[in-house]
Amino acid sequence: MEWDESFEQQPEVREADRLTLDLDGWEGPLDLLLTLARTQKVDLAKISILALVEQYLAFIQDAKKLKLEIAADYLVMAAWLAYLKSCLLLPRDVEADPSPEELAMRLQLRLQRLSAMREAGARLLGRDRVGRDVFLRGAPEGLKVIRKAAWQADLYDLIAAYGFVRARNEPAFHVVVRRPVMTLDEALHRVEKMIGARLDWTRIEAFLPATLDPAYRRSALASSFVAALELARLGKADIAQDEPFAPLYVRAA
Amino acid sequence: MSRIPDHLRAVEATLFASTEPLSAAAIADYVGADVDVAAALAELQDHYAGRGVELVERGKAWHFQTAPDLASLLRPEREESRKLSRAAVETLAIIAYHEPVTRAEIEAIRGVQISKGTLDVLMEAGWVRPAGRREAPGRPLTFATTATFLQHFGLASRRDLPGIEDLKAAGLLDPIEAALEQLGIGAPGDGDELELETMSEDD
Amino acid sequence: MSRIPDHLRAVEATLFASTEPLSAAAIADYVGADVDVAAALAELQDHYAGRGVELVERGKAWHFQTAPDLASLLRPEREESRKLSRAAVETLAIIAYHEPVTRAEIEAIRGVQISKGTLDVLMEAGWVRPAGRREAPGRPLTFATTATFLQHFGLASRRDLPGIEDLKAAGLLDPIEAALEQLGIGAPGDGDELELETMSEDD
Repeated sequence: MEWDESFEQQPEVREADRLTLDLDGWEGPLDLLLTLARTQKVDLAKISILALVEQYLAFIQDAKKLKLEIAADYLVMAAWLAYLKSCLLLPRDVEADPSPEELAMRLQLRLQRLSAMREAGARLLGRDRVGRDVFLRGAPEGLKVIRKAAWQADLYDLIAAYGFVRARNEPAFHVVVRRPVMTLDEALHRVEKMIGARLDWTRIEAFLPATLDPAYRRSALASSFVAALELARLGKADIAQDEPFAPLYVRAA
Repeated sequence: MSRIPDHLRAVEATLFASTEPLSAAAIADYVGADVDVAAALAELQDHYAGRGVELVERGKAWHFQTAPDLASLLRPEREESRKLSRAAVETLAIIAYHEPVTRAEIEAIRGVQISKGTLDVLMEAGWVRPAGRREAPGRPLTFATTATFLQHFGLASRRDLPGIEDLKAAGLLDPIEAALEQLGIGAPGDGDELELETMSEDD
Repeated sequence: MSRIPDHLRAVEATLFASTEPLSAAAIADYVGADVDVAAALAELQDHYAGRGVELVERGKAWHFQTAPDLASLLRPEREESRKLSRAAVETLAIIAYHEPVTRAEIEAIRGVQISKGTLDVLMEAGWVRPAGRREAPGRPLTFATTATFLQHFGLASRRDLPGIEDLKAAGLLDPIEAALEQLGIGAPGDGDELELETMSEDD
């Protein structure tokens, strides 16, 4: 197995001003927190958790401003940190169990542990590795077989084979992700209300809700079209189209 | 320990790591044109003479080889250990996970018939044994794994085999779906059927 | 040229000819039980130190390999590197420094779920293996590193893992609960609801 050299050369500590707002680059919120903590340029044992919380919340705020999609786990972490921040700032509640200081300490310990393992991984990769830095004999003659099973297979072969058999013979479950849709009822209600407020011919697209999700937009368009047909059938709306595939106009009848 | 000159070390390592005999010119490509490869080869040959490994020249190409008088240590031609067939590994895995298990049950789980030779190979390897008859119509013979099996695969007990959940988490239950995806038979496109879905939901 | 003792020649030849690292016991199988293999290994190691090829011990098994400082000469020019993800590197480090360790423990340290395929890749490389079950609720499977791992990364044993003594001394290999107790904060068992959730990994 060879390694991705580009990973190894990746600088471990990135500067605060070079932090991009690309959340895809992080291995989860803890990873993001650790990178932010590094920018404080002090030993992890001495970082200010309060400052770190501020950094994280500001980062998420910036991401939101740019309308970046933020995975739920980052938002959960943001909520938890906001809670921690308020606990740390409020007058001390002696009854609080666990104390905010303990919560902060836990976070710090977790960051230290993740950081330690990340460094350990980098140091492992940097060792003299077989096939990259040191090489075994290229053409060993091979020894005669002594007390060795005539048949070769290892544990990985075995469990991988079992996984394969099970996967082959069990019906595959396909989970259909529920796509956001606009129901016909919803569209009827919406279009009826909106044509009531407009006097002139209006393109059907104007009845669609503002959305960035193309799948939802398609659904809304389809449902609104069917809704317009239904309203026309009931004599509540007129529909006009100059030619096939030309823009479709709707107005109150 | 005695540190030897770097050019000698380089020639030695190059010959050791090479998968085939190397000419002096080929060695120079690795160690640099400024090295007197012929002199280095002569020096190394002298150093290794009388050791367990010798540096020999065959038709202008050089390689290390085991001293001829020690050849009895080496692997005789074609007595290599053979790799277990895919069918055998699968059968062994099913026995290990389900023992005691009958042949019909193994076939049901594999979804493929097993040939007589497959079980024979596993028994010959000492990994599988007959484990009594099932009290069922026909009284079929059952099979189970042996202590040798556990030893060979480094398991303290059968309970140390990863469970289905572990396999799933490790991605070992995915090969089929992954294969389908590679063939491009993956998720349905998000084209026209979207409208159909939308409408049928409202009917 | 200097003829060396036959038992030394035999051990040297055995290691040169072997396709895999050999334990002292395995070497004795070839050269005879009357040979003091340990002494022969020490003598050979001493002889080869400073040469282009060295004798090294990795996880109780011995093999010859080229000297690390010659890497630049021997490294293949077109290195076709298979991508090992950051997740895989971290997971490998966590297993190596904490073994035996469960999946949940790995996830707790990384703060994300292990995506499918991460452990699979490490097992397929032969660096990680299932290592029995933890005697705890749910009997979770544990993972540990292999001799192949030690060999690949040039470690005589896990004690040679870079910085492991410092990490141990700093308590960084202990669970968080233990560290809190040491600091005099919190009581054991009150931690559950404080753990940040293990987040799902998207990659």
